[in-house]
Amino acid sequence: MMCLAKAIDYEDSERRSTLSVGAVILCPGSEGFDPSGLDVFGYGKYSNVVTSEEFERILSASGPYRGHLMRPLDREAPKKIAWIQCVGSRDINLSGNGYCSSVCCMYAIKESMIAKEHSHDELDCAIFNMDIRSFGKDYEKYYNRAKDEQGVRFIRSRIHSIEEIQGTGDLIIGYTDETGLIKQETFSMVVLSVGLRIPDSVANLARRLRVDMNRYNFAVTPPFDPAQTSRPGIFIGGAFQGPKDIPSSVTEAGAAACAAGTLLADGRGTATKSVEMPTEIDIEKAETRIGVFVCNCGINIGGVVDVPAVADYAATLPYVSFVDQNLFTCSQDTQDKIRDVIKEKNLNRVVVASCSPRTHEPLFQETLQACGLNKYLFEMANIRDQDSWVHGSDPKSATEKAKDLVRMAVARAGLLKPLTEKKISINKRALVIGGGVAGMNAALSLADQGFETVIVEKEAQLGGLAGDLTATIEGADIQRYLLELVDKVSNHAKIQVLTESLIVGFSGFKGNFTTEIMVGPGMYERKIDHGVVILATGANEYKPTEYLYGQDYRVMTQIELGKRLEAKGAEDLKTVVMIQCVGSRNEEKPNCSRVCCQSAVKNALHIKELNPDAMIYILYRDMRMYGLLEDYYTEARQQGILFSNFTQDHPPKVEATDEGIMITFKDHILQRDLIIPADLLALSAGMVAEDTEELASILKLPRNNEGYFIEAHVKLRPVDLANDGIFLCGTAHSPKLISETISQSLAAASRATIFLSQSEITLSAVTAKVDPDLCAACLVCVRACPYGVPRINEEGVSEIDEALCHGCGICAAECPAKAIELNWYEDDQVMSKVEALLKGVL
Amino acid sequence: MKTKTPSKLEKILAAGHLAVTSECGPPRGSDPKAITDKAEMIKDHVDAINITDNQTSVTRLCSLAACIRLKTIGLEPVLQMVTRDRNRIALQSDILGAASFDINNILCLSGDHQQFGDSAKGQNVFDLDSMQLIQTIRYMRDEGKFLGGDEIKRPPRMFVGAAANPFADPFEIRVPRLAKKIAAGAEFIQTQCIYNLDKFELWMKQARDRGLHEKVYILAGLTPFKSAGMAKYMKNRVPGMDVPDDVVKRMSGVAKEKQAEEGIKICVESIHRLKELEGVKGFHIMAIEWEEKVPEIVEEGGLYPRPKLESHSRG
Amino acid sequence: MRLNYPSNIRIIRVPCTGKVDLIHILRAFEKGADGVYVVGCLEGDCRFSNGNLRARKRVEQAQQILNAIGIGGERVQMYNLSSGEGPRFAEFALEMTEKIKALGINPMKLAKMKKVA
Amino acid sequence: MIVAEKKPIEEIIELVKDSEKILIVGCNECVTVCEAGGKKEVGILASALRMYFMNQDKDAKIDEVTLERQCDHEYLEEIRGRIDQYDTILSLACGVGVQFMAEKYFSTPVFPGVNTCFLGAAEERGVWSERCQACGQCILGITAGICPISRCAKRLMNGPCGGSTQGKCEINKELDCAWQIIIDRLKELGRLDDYEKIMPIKDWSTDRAGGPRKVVREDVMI
Repeated sequence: MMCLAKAIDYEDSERRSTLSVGAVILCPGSEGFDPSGLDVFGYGKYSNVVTSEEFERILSASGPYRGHLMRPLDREAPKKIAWIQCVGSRDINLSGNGYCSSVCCMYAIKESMIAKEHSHDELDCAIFNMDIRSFGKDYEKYYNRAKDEQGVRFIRSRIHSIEEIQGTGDLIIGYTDETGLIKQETFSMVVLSVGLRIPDSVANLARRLRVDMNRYNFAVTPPFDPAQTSRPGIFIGGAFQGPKDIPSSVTEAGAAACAAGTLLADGRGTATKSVEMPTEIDIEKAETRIGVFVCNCGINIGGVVDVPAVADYAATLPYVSFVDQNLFTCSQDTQDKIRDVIKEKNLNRVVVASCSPRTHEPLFQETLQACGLNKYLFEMANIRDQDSWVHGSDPKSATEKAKDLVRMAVARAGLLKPLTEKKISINKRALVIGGGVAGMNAALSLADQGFETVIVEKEAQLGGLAGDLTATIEGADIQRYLLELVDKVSNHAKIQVLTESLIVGFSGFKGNFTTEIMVGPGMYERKIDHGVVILATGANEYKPTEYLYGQDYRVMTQIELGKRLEAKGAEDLKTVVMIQCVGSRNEEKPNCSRVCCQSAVKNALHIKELNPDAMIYILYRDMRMYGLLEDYYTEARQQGILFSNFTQDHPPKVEATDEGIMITFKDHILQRDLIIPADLLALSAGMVAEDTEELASILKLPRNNEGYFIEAHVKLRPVDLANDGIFLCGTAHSPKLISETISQSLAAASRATIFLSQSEITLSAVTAKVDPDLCAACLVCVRACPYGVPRINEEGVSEIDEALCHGCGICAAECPAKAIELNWYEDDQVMSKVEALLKGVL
Repeated sequence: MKTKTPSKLEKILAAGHLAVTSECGPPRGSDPKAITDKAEMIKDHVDAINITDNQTSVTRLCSLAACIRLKTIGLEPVLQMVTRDRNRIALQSDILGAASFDINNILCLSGDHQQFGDSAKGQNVFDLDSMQLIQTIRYMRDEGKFLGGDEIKRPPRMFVGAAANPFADPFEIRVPRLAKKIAAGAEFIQTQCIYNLDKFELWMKQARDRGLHEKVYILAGLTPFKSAGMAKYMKNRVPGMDVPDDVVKRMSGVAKEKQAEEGIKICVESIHRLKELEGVKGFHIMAIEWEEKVPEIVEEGGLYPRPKLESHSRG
Repeated sequence: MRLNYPSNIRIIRVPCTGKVDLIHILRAFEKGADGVYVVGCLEGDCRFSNGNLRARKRVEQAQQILNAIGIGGERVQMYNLSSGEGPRFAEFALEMTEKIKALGINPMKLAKMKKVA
Repeated sequence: MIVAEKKPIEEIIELVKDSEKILIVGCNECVTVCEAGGKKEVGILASALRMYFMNQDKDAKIDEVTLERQCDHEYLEEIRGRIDQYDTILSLACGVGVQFMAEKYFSTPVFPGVNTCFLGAAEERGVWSERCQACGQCILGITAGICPISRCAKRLMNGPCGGSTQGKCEINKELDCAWQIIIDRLKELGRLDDYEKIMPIKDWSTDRAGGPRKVVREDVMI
């Protein structure tokens, strides 16, 4: 079939172009591991063994079975499904991929939950794993829900075979459990949780660009400059840097954009062309003249709906002065045509009967603006998604429905009024709350791009938690880095640092905030006007109450151990035991603290380096050495560091004696308790968010139960807050490593830059407005507004600030005096559609 | 002690005897026998008989008429009067009516809310409250005047009583409230049914600390349980009632047919304990629809025979 | 997602179901609609915090009034789904259509027909 | 504020079922604030009644208007010009507005669309409770700012009665005992001794007992 829109040039051929650019950002991504080559899993041999990517399609409403849960062999609904984790990950022998793919545990849990939801009968789901790595923000709660509420089974095991049962298509999984017993279980279907890998084409691209890669072909980046490749000017975002999930990819893409933006700051705005809009035509006194454009959308609409009949019908409707039909109304030549017609026929309202306003409204509105018509004098009738696509088998009804939809649209169009979008100027100063690694990096990125930045830090010095850290797991010196960073920040002409400062008041809206700050130690008050806020309030190491901490000098946290190794070395340490998940993953603090597994491995390797004879035990629940950290875990085992698993119900027991700290734990292979006398017990204490209760209430920002700020969208908007103009980074968002913190602060700065680089912003005109003559000052809107926007003003009537209004219309519907209308959805505009639809029925 | 009224009850109390009163609820009909029969059962064992005034807001034969009926057979009534149903005109008028039959005792109450009774949709009056009714009667008696200020020819000569509930909330104002009623003019007190003797003793102690027991005669209110069910009902459903768990347990602990007997036993034990309590000047035994048991309780309680006084004269 | 659903449904777009006024629902019946349903986000997942819960209450109020005046409260319903649930949208369309078919046309239309006849 | 509640639609239908030309009149004061009789409720009721009549196969003209207040002549005058077009007025104002309307338009039947409940406050949106009975002689100064007349079921001037249980009234476990609050507040103010002062017998002549009341302010009259 040929493309009816003629959007494809079938004669086109390869061409070479040369572009001159100041920076390159690499986001080539990864691909799913292909398990065909691994015999043990039976993929390709048994049709009921599928990859996780294929299973995702099976669950999809637009997938091969339209969202009905079936297995491929016989299209029967499965009763039992097994997921096999780490296929093509954490596996040096079969696939050679020593790294953890970071995302498979979560997607397997998600798939099992959705499968249960889609299944009509009881569905048994089992996830065969080595560790469950639910290390992201609030991920542990999701894992707990799957385990405790949905009954998903998690089996710690190693798989040695998958065999099909002849005739039934069921599959027998043979595995070794954590005690070393060989077991088997039968399932209707097996899903292979395949890992991520770098495609050969990407590796070749990187080689051509002379960007260094590690042995798995992931691009190499320095710990303190996570968006920077080995080649200056080339930056990186996403999984090419290492396996990662969506929020991390989005964040790092933001960091890359920020790094590139900093490099190119001088050129900002020099290559953009601004569109000149003609002055708006005053239509107040003009008679209503509506133009209707009916779209065929190729055959999408025209193949079902009798478009000429709809167009003829539209011509008979009141105030309609012009009707046309187009093959593709959204094409550029049609836009030109519409523009000409608007001028020629003096149209002052436009209706397009085509597809969804969600995708196409802005395009048509631009066309209106280009010939001086206010963009709100536009209405769409969706005769494709709501009509031709869903009533394809009944063209006659579809045509009648299209006529109705056009009649309704024309009725509303006739009542539309031009609306003025408020433009507000942007204060180009940024306020960064928190002067740790996150806050300083964000501030530096903004200042380097020319934006004045104020850092508010409550302590007397900059640095935050990083002041207590020694080195990264890669061996990079954190103190040196911090010193340089503080120096850069303190001496930057565009950065102002306020230490010992406390935020006491906050008002305004995106682009125009005012923050009141008490600046210590003199406690004088300052008011700072600024356009954006970056929240970087950070987190601290949990102070344990468990395992004799604070009672015995030989018990310390990992951060304290790091400092001790720096100061005293490890010569005196014969036996060291580490206990993981202290103050994490429990009833009180259900989340995983993400960084503690790597802290333990980092310190353990450091001890081994200082004293190769030291015996080190790490007692863990799941070793969460995600992504490329897995290599360090492998190395630790190779160096003889011993890892033993415990469950939440049976934590190790600890007793202080003169011979050492006696630690009792169960060895799963031996199936009995071991007692180890240790010279030192290191507790992998989790992270706790900085106390921001008061700050959150002043800024009116939501936090989760653990006190971390809640972003606008967990996956897609990880550094934005729901409130426009406020951004989030570092451990104020959730626990994370220093390199991850730096990435996120760059990302937050990048998002803030979008705001700050504009001289003004245009607000939507779809906001609520109060008729003061009708208002009874009853407070209903004040109480009903989800954002607390309406207030009773000095005149004693409600007032809604259009800069703050989100345009939901709740106040308009609730107002007992009918004094509030929502622009563009005024009551008579909404009701005109009902009336047009039902005209003459009664 | 000097008496102020011709009331027999006052005289007995003034003479230092432990007084015994009981009460009868008038019938929900006009048969006078219903009153006289009940009164006959107990007349030799009590000093005076309270006639309730549409108690729990259930409409009954009026208290005043029933008191007159008792008067006609030579008994000593205590007229109960609630402020719920009458305004100040009706209250004063009924007081005079009672006085005309030489009814010499009156107990002032506000009355249960009408929603508990058979006329939940009716209005209530509460022109005065119980405290103000006490003041009104004392004013009529002692000053010989109506509330409006006019003189009363032959003022009423009534011994004025009030109720006290040592168990209602808030406990901290129970004694101040007693003091307030005394200050308003109450001369005797009949208490709410006592089951929680410890709490009652505490209340009495606080009253004694303020010397209130010397300013008013306090009659301890007692109601025998007929059954464990009644004990539970009183505990859970009657506002302002304090029935301790161990009392309910004790009632429930005996066989059904023996429960009535146990209820009497508890009542008698209470009399013996409270007789010894300083400040208790008598007992008010409210055997609800169980008047026939009053003689037994009085006898077992060691309160029989009742003292005889020389025939009371009109002063 | 090109699923099929009955063609007797006309959608009126609002920014949030919280914008749907009780009067809007009643007017639709007054003008002769046989049924009205409001489709909002999943409960607890309203883009504007609680608009869909308010809409549900208004639908319930409309049901009460329609019952009282003899039009039938069943003719108005509230449904919730997330934006990715095309098939559920189609299911609701079918369910509502069947419900209304079982209830018959708006009784006011019958009254009018009688009058004309 | 005067708190009112919408009458059930069935009751309103019973009142106006024989009417043919109805004007529904809302009030933009108290009844709007308590969401019982503002412009929005007028619209809802009008639509419901139009449908009722249509369904009954009756032609009825039902119009809507909302006045700033129905307790002032000047506002009521605004509908004088059109009053003859209607055989029924349905007022969603409080009892005051309904009567004022009836007095003004003497020959047109006026029906109430709301039940006027009490003088009260909004505890939160959707919850109103009584605070005043307009007795004409305010005693709040001596009752710690809590009114026993409006808030005690027996309007006891010297409460609480024996039915007060755990701070709640004997008639309803949800209802606070006004006297408990008075005592709590006296305690808070360090004035618990005042409790033992006997409140004198109240002069009810300024209450409704004294007949329909009137406030005349010579100082503002000409």
